[in-house]
Amino acid sequence: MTGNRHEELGLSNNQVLEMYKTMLLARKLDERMWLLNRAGKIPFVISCQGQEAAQVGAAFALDRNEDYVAPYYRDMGVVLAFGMTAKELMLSAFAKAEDPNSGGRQMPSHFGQKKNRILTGSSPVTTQVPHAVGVALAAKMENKNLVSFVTLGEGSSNQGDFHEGLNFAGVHKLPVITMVENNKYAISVPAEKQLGNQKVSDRALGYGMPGFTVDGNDPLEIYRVVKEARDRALNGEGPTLIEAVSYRLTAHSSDDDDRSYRDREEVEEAKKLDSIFTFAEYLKNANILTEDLETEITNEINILVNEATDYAENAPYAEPEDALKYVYEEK
Amino acid sequence: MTGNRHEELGLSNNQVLEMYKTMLLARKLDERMWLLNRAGKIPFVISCQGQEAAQVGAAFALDRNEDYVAPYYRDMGVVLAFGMTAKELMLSAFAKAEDPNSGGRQMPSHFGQKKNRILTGSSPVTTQVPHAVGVALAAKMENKNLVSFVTLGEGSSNQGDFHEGLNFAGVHKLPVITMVENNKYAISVPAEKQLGNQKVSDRALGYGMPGFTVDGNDPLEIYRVVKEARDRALNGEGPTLIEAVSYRLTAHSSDDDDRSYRDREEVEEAKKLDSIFTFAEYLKNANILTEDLETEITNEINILVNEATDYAENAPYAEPEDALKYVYEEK
Amino acid sequence: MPVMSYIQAVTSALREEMQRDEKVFVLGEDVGRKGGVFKATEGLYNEFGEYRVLDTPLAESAIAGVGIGAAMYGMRPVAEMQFADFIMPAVNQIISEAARIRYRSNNDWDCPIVIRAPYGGGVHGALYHSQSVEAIFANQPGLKIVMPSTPYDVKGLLKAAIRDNDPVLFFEHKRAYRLLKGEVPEEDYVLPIGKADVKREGSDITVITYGLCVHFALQAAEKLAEEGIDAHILDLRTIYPLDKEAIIEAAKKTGKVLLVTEDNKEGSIIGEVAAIIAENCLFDLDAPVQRLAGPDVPSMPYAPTMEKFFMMNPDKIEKAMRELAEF
Amino acid sequence: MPVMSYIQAVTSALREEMQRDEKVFVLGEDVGRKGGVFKATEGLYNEFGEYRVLDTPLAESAIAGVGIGAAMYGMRPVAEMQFADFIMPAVNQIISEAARIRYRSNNDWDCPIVIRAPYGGGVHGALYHSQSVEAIFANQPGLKIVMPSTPYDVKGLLKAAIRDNDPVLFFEHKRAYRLLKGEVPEEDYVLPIGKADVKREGSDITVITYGLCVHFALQAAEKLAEEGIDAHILDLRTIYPLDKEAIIEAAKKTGKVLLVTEDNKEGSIIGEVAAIIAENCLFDLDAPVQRLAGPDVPSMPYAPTMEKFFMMNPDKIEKAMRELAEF
Ligand SMILES: Cc1ncc(C[n+]2csc(CCOP(=O)(O)OP(=O)(O)O)c2C)c(N)n1
Ligand SMILES: Cc1ncc(C[n+]2csc(CCOP(=O)(O)OP(=O)(O)O)c2C)c(N)n1
Ligand SMILES: [Mg+2]
Ligand SMILES: [Mg+2]
Repeated sequence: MTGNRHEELGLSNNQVLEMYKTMLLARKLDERMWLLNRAGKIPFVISCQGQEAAQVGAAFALDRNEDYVAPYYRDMGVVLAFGMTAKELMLSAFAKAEDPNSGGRQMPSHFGQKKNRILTGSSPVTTQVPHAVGVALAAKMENKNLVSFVTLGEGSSNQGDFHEGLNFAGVHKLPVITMVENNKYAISVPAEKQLGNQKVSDRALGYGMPGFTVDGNDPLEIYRVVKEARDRALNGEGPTLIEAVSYRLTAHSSDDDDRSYRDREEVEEAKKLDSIFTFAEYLKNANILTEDLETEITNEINILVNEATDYAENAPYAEPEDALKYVYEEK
Repeated sequence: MTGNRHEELGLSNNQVLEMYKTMLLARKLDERMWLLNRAGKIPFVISCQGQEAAQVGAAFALDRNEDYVAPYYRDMGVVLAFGMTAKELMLSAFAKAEDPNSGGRQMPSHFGQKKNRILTGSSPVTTQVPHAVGVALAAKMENKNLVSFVTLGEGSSNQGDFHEGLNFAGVHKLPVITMVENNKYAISVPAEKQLGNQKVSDRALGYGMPGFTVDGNDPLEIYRVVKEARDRALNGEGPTLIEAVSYRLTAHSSDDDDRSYRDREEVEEAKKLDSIFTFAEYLKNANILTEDLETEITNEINILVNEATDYAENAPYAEPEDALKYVYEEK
Repeated sequence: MPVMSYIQAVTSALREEMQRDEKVFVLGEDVGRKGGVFKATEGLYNEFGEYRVLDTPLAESAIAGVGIGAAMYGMRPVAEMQFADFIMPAVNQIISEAARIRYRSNNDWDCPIVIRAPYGGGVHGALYHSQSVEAIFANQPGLKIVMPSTPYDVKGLLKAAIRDNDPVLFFEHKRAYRLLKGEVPEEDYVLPIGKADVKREGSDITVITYGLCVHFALQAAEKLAEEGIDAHILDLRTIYPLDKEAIIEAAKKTGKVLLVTEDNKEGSIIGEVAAIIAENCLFDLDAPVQRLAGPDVPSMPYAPTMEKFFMMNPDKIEKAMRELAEF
Repeated sequence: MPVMSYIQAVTSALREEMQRDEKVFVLGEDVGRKGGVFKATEGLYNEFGEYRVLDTPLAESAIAGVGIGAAMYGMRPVAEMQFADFIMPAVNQIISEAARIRYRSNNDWDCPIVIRAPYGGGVHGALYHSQSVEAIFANQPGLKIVMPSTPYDVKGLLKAAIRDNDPVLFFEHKRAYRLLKGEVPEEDYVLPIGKADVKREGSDITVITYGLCVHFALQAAEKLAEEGIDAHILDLRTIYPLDKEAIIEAAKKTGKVLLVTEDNKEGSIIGEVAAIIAENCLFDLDAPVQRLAGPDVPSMPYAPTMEKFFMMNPDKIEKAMRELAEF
C-alpha cells in the first residue's frame, strides 16, 4: 500500500485516520476480551482479529446515518463504525443488564442496536442474509435512499439462506450489499472443504449481480468496492456480492484450540499481512500517522478500553426474573 | 434436427426409435390422464408434456441398470425409461393398492421404485437434490461404477437445498448429475421473476462444476451432454449441472388454469417446438420412422395405454386400515 | 350482515388492512398475478400493484426471512406459505428468528409478521397437502398461532394478527375455504388473539377443539341434542399460547371432556390441553379426559379409502361424544 | 465394569459400530480432523479415514439430506448437528423426508439414519446453545427420538439407534457430557428403543423425566429419602413414541405424579405424558398431575442470574417433589 490511494478515493486524511482508529479500537477491545476470558472473568470471546480492515473499510463506505447493517458475530469493526461504543461492547461481553444488544441475554458479539440501525442477530449462521434483503425490499418499496449491508463467513455462504436471499435480491434488484468475510476457516474446516469453488464471488453470476473478490486486509480497496456497490444500489442497479479475503488470526473462539487443525507457520505467515500493521504502515508512509500521534492514539484507546472494562465489570446483571420479560409486546 | 446426428453420438437406429417410443408413451399416458381427470375418474394430474425429450434423452445416456435417479413429479419420461410400466403409472394415477410408487398413498407422479433404483420422492420441491448427492457419496465411498441423476424445475432451483446439495457435491467431486428442467414457469411465476440470472447453468461455477444450458426439445443434444457428464463423473471429475430449456405445454396441474397468467399465443408458439413432432420429423428424415411404423407404434401405445387404464381402473383400493401400516419397520 | 365464505373473509381482511395501512403487504408464491393457488389474494394485485402483492421466488425460507427483515424495518408483511406442509424450509427463520427477535434484543427490535398457510385434509391432497403442522410450532414462546373456525373469526383474527406487534402464524383450513359460510359484519372489527370462544353452550359434556373440527363438532352436537345430550363446545381459536382460563372453565362446566384434533394424536396440541385440565381440574372430572385425533401415521394417504380412515368427520366425533356422555 | 463419561459412551458406541459394520459412517461439521466441537468423534478420523468421518460444509439441510440419500442407498449414516439449536435448517429434510420415506413408499424404501445433536443448558450457552428442541419433532410418526440419561444408556441406545432401520434423533445433553460418569460393560449390548426405564423404585411419589433431569431427580430423591419420602423415578429414555404402558404403570404405582423437563412448559413433551395419565389413570390419582419445567420464554439467557432462573436443577425438583408428597 503506497502513495495517496485514499485521496484518489476521495477520503480525507482525517477519514483514513478515523478508519485506522476504529480498526485499532476493535483489535484492542478484542485482545482485552481474551485476557478477561483467560482470567475467568468472561465466559466467551469470538474475535474480529484479522478482519478489521474489511469491516471498517466497508462501514466507512456506507452512510452511517441511514444505511442498515446486519453484521455477523465477528463484525466488531462494523458496529463500532456504526456507533456502538466500547463500553457497550464490554457490557455485552460481561453480559450485564445495560448491554444494548440484548441486556445480557445473548452471548457477546450477537449484535443489535436499533438506534444505530444494527439489526439484531442470532447464532444460527446466515439467517441475517434474507433479513438484509427484506430491509432492502422495504427501502425500495418506500423509495428510501439507503442500502442494507450484510456480512457472513465463507463457511456460512453454503447455507440455503445465502442462496435464497441473494436470488431474491437479484430478481428484484434490491439495494443490498453482501460481504462474505472469507477468513479461510469455518471453525476447523478449511475453505477448500467448504466451497465447491475457490471464489465465493463467482456465485454472484448465478444471481445476476456483480461479484468481486477483494483483499480483505486492504481497507481502501474494500472501501472502493463497497462504495461502488452502494452507488449502483442507489442507482437502481441492484445488489452486489463482495468477498473479502483475509485470515482468522485467533482460534475460532475462546472454546476452540486451533492447534489440532492448522499449522503455526500458516498463522505466522498470515500475521505478516495483518492490516493493523500494514495500514499503519500506509498511514505512516503518507505522513498521516506520526510516531507521536500513534502513541497518542494508543493511549486514548487504552484509556477507552480500561474505562469500558471497569464500567462493565462493575455494572449489575439483570435480575433473575428479568428472564421473563419481553417474550411478547408488553403494553 | 437434420442428418444422422444420432450415429455421431453412437446411438443405433433402434436406440433412437426406442427413445421416441418412450417419449410418445409418456405423452400418451399423460394425455389419457387428463381425459380421466376431466371425466372425474382421477382427482389429479401433473404433466410431463413438453419435457419428454429432455427426460428421455437424459435417461438413455445413463446406465439404466446401475445408475440411481431422483426424479421430480414431471419425469414420467425418466421413470418409463428406468423400467416403470404404463400399468404401474396408471395404478398410481388411480391411487390403487398395487401402485408400486406408494400403494396409493401419494399423489400421482410422486415416483419411487426401489427395484428400478428410482428414489422415493415427496411434494416439497428440491429435497431430492441432497438425496441424489447422498447416493453419489455412497457410490464414491463404495467405489461403485455408477452415477446418480436428479431433476427439478427452474423455480425449485431457488430453494436452499439446491445450493447446499450442489455445493456438497462440488466439494467432494461426487458422481451426480443435476438436470434443471426449465419450462419457463413455476406455476404462474415466469422464469424472470424466479431467477436472478437468466441461465440456471451459470450457478454451476459457484460450486466448481461445469454447467450447460441445452435445448430441452432436442433429445440428442441432451443425450450428448448427459453422456459426457456421466463419463466425467465416472472418471472422478465430479458433478455437472445441466439446464434443459423447454416449455410447459399444459397448465401447471389439473388444479390450475393458466389463462390468467400467460398468453395463448405464447403457448401456441411453444407447441411448434414440441419434441414429439420435431423428433418424429428427425426420425423420418433419417428414414428410421416410416409411416407404417408410425401407425404401428401409435397402435401399440394405444393398446398399452388402454390396457393400463382398464387394469388400473378395476384394481382395488387399499383397505382403510392399511393406512396404519409401515410407519416403522414391521418385523 | 353479509354472508361470506371462509376464504372471502381472508381476502377481505387482507384488502381492508392494506387499504388502512400502507405498510401492510403480501408476499408469497403465486399470490400476485394468479391471486394465489386458492385465490385468497384474488384481486389484490390489481388493486395494490406488484410490490404490495409480491410474487416471490419459490423459496420459503426467503419468504419468511425477507418478510422478517421487512418487519424489523417497520413494514407489516403478510407472508403466504402455499401449503402449510411447505412451511418446513422456513422453520429456522420462524423459530430461531421471528419468535426470538423481541426477546433476544431485550425489547429493542420487534417482528410484526403474519405467516398465513392453508392446512388440513379431506381434499385428496395426500401426505403433503393435508397436514396439520401446528404442533411443530406450538412450543415456541414468542410465537402466536391462530387457527380460526368461522368466516367471522377469520376476518377479526386476521386483522388482529396484522395489527399485532409480534409474529403470528395463521393457519386456515383449506377445506373450510369454500365449505364454510357465515355472517360477517360490514364494519371494521378485530377479535382478541389469545382468547378461546364458546361456540355452543351446553351442560352434559365439553368438547374442546379448533379449526374445521369445530364445525364438525357443532354438527355432531346438533344430532346429539335430539337424543338429549347437551354439548358445550369451546373453540380454542388461538392454539398457542393457549387460553388456560377458558379451558379450565369449560372443563369444569361439565366434568366430562372430549378433545378433538385432525392432527395425529401423540404430540398434538390437545395433549397440552389435556395436561392443563389434568393439572387444574382433577377433582372436577367425572370421566377421564378423552382425546379423538388422527392415527399416529405420518399423514393422510391419497386413496379415498385410507384418506377417509384418517380424516376427522362429524360421525367420529358424534360417536366419541355419545360414549363420553354415557360414561 | 469400566467407568466412562457420558461423552465417552458416545464415542465408544460410534467406534464399535463403525468397526462392526463398514456401512456406518459419521458426517457433520468439524467431526473429522477436529473430532467435533465437544470431541464426541475424537480419534475416529485417524482410525477410519476422511470418508467415514466426513467434515461437511456448513449446511445442516445438506448434512441431513445427503445422509438420507446415503441411507436410502444402503449406508448407515450417523449425522451430527453441532448443536441441537442448529437442527432447524434441517427440519424439512427430517420431517418431510426421513420420517415419511417408509410410509410414503409403502415400505419399498427405508431410511436408517441417526441424527445426533447436543442439547440443553446450564453451560453459559445463551439462547442458541442451550435449547431443548425435542418438542418440535415429538409429533412426527416415522421418527423415533431418544434422549438418554446415563453413559450406560447412551451406549446401548446409540448402538440400537444405528442398527435401527428407521430414522432416529438422538439428543445428548451437553452438560452431561463430562458431568456424568458411570459403569459401562465391555461387551457389546443394545438397549431397546421405545422403552422407559425405572431408575429408582419408590412408593410415595412418581417422578417422570428424561435426559439430564433424571440425574437431578435422583439427587433430589436421595435427599428426600432422608426425610422419609420415597420417590419412584421413571426415565422415559425414548421420548417419541412414548412408552405408554410404563408411564401408566409408574403413575398408578404412587398416584402422585411429577413430570419434569428442562424445556419450556407449554407444548413440551411432558404435556403428552400428562395427557396419557389423564386419559388412563384418573381414578388412580391422589393429586393433580404436576409439571415442573422451564418458564415460557424463548430460551435460556446468557447472564448467570437469568440462566440460573431458567435452568432446571436438583433444588427446584426437590421442592416440587416435597410439595407433591405433602399434598
Ligand atoms: C446453522 C449453524 N450451524 C452451525 C453453527 C456452529 N458454528 C458457529 S460458527 C461456525 C463456523 C462459521 O464459519 P464461517 O462462516 O467461515 O465464519 P467464521 O467463523 O470463519 O468467521 C459454525 C459451524 C452455527 N452457528 N449455525
Ligand atoms: C417447498 C415447496 N413449496 C411450494 C410448493 C408448491 N409448488 C408445487 S410445484 C410449484 C412450482 C414448481 O415450479 P418449477 O420448479 O419451475 O417446476 P415446474 O412445475 O415448472 O416443472 C410450487 C410452487 C412445493 N411443492 N414445495
Ligand atoms: Mg470463515
Ligand atoms: Mg418450471
